Amino acid sequence: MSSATALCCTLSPEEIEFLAENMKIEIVPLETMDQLPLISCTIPVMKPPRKLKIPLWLALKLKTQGRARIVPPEWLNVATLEQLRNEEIEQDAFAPLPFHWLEVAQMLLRDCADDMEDVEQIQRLLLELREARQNKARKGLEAVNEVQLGVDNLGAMEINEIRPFFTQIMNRMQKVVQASKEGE
Amino acid sequence: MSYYDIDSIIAENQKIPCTCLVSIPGLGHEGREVSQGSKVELPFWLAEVFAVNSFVDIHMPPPFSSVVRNALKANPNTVALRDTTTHFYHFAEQLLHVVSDTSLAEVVLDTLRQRSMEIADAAVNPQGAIQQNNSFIEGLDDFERLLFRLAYLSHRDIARWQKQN
Amino acid sequence: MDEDAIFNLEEPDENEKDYDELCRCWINEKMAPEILPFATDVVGRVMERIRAQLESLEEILETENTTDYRSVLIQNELERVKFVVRVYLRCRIAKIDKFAQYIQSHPHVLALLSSSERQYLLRHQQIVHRFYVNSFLRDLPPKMTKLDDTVGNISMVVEPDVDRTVFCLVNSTVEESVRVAEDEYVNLDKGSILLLRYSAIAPFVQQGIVSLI
Amino acid sequence: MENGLGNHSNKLIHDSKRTLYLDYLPPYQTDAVADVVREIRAVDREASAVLSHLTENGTVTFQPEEHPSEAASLLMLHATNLHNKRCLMAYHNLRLGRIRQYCWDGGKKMEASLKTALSPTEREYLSRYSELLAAYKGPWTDVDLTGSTVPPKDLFIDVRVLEDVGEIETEYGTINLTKNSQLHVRTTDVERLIRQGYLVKL
Repeated sequence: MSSATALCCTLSPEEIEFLAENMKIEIVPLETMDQLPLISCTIPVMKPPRKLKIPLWLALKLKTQGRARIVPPEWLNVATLEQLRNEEIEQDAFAPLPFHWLEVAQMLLRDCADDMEDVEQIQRLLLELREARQNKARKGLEAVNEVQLGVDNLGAMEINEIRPFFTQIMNRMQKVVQASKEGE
Repeated sequence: MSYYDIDSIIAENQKIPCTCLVSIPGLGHEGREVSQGSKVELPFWLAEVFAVNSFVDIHMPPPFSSVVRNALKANPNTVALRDTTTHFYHFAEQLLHVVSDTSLAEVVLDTLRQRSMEIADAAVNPQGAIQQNNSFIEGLDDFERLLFRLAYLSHRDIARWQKQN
Repeated sequence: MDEDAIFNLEEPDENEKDYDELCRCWINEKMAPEILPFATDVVGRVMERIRAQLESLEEILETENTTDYRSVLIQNELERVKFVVRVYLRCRIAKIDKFAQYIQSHPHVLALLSSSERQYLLRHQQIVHRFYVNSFLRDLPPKMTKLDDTVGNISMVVEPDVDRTVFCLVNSTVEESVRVAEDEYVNLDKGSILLLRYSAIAPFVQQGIVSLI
Repeated sequence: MENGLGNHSNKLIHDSKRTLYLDYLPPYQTDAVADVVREIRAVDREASAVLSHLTENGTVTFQPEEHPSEAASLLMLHATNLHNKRCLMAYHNLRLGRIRQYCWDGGKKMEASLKTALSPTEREYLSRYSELLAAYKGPWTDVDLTGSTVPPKDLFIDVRVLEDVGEIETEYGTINLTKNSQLHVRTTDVERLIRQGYLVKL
């Protein structure tokens, strides 16, 4: 068996990325384009330099074709990430990053680094955030029980990363507790 | 516990030491009778129905003996669980359905909680873990092996996704 | 350019809502242990639009090349939408196979299936039954040939484990706290993410108050 | 067990445990299945014999409390057969799941193993299930239910043909896939062939 999805009820990173690509993002078109009627939405007439919000997958396609510039989301800059990073280190709770932060950041850094400033610093901060949060998630194992665990602000990819492990453990604990109650 | 689940069936095949409360024809070697008061080892699926009908008394099987429990309480990560049974958690769960033993449930839950952290760490770097801490990895029971595999695969899947981007 | 000129799709239109809903249905279905009601209306509307889009694509391709960028965008989106419909339906078939007997013997669950899913289930059960009979059941003593008896406390009819642990996101706050264990309650506040047993929040999933993630 | 009961079914379960982690199907255990069936019948006959002795051929009612040893024996035989049946069911059920998975997703290794691995009844199941799947897929041609379950990424890709495939029908005409040729094609038209190892993505 080649992946976790085959062994357990979970999603693949590619599926999570797909969901993240549905998110809306702001672009500045560089070319004029007629209205584009799609199944999930209708893209209005594009007229540079009027900004508009479109699904991320479409924005990335237009960007790689040189037909648009992507406006990075308001949290993807050095000042905000630094603040979030500090919060992440100082507090027990997960810092409030958007649900698809990891996927969106990765795709934007891949395809439109030229639309962003301080790319290297951003990458470093993202890495620090990722590591701090991974450690916190691992710490969560100490608190794991058969009933419930709150993980507010954990992102989609991060959830997927710990899902098979945490759910299997909690399921098993639950069954042991249940059996023990029945045996009494 | 599903009727079709292979691991549940294997767990139900685990042996339980029993004392016969009546003589039982056909239970012994080559179908001989086993006399009242004899000790026999029976697979769980039979021991369970026998016990419910008071044909046997069941005793705590070796994986859950006080020796193993004490070792687990002292330091769960040093116990080679697999040497006691390949299905420690499944077996414990099934046993707990028929015997009342809250301390067993506690030991099992604590063991899982503590060993899972070690498993999670090892899965992030399986090569290193196998070199440094091979006896722990070798000593995992089947459920822990699944956990190890799951943690390793989800870690690897994400790493691959990050790389290809 | 002033700020007001930013063209924003503030209000999602019906098509967008349908697509989002379809994605939510897929993930809910994927994560929920039990089979959920078939999203008849949403799937119907999306399929209608797929057909229409395929037709207009054909028209476009009469005058343009397949690799023309506008038609490529249209084709890309078509593949995305088709993918979601496909994995949604397949995820349901996997569950229907797994819990076939349980679904078949519970009319209120059978009613959650689409008519073609029901047809699939019933015909498949005939094939499976025939398979077991021909493989070995016909050689067993007659009293042992049933496919729905109970051994000890384990039934041959596999039921969904509704207590399975799931991750969920709360879309809108629930006023009363929810019982998650004998004497343990949790609050479902908007935006919270929780790991708990599915049965504790199952009704909220169907109402859209909670999403599985 | 000491009396040997259940040993044959254990063999099936161990084969099943192995199958769980393989991406192909091992050969059907014809002999082991026959052994389990034989044991079930023998155990059943024995139980009938014990019972008919105890009831004097059905003329008196069997009182388990008066004959605890015989009651235990009967319970053992009964439990053995339920266990044996469960093993048979689990073994066959697991294999059916694998056959269905093949019908949906294909797989070259799986396909190769099927030629020799299936029992005659499994072969019949495979062909009936394929028909059923085709019937279910019918109304959904627009979304191609056996298409890729990997999220679409690049709609058009470059591929190289590793083994002759010949002409294939696509949504927008036919393409010819001859060994060693390189083509720019729609991903969806060839992904099944890539999975099966006929083509490789460049």
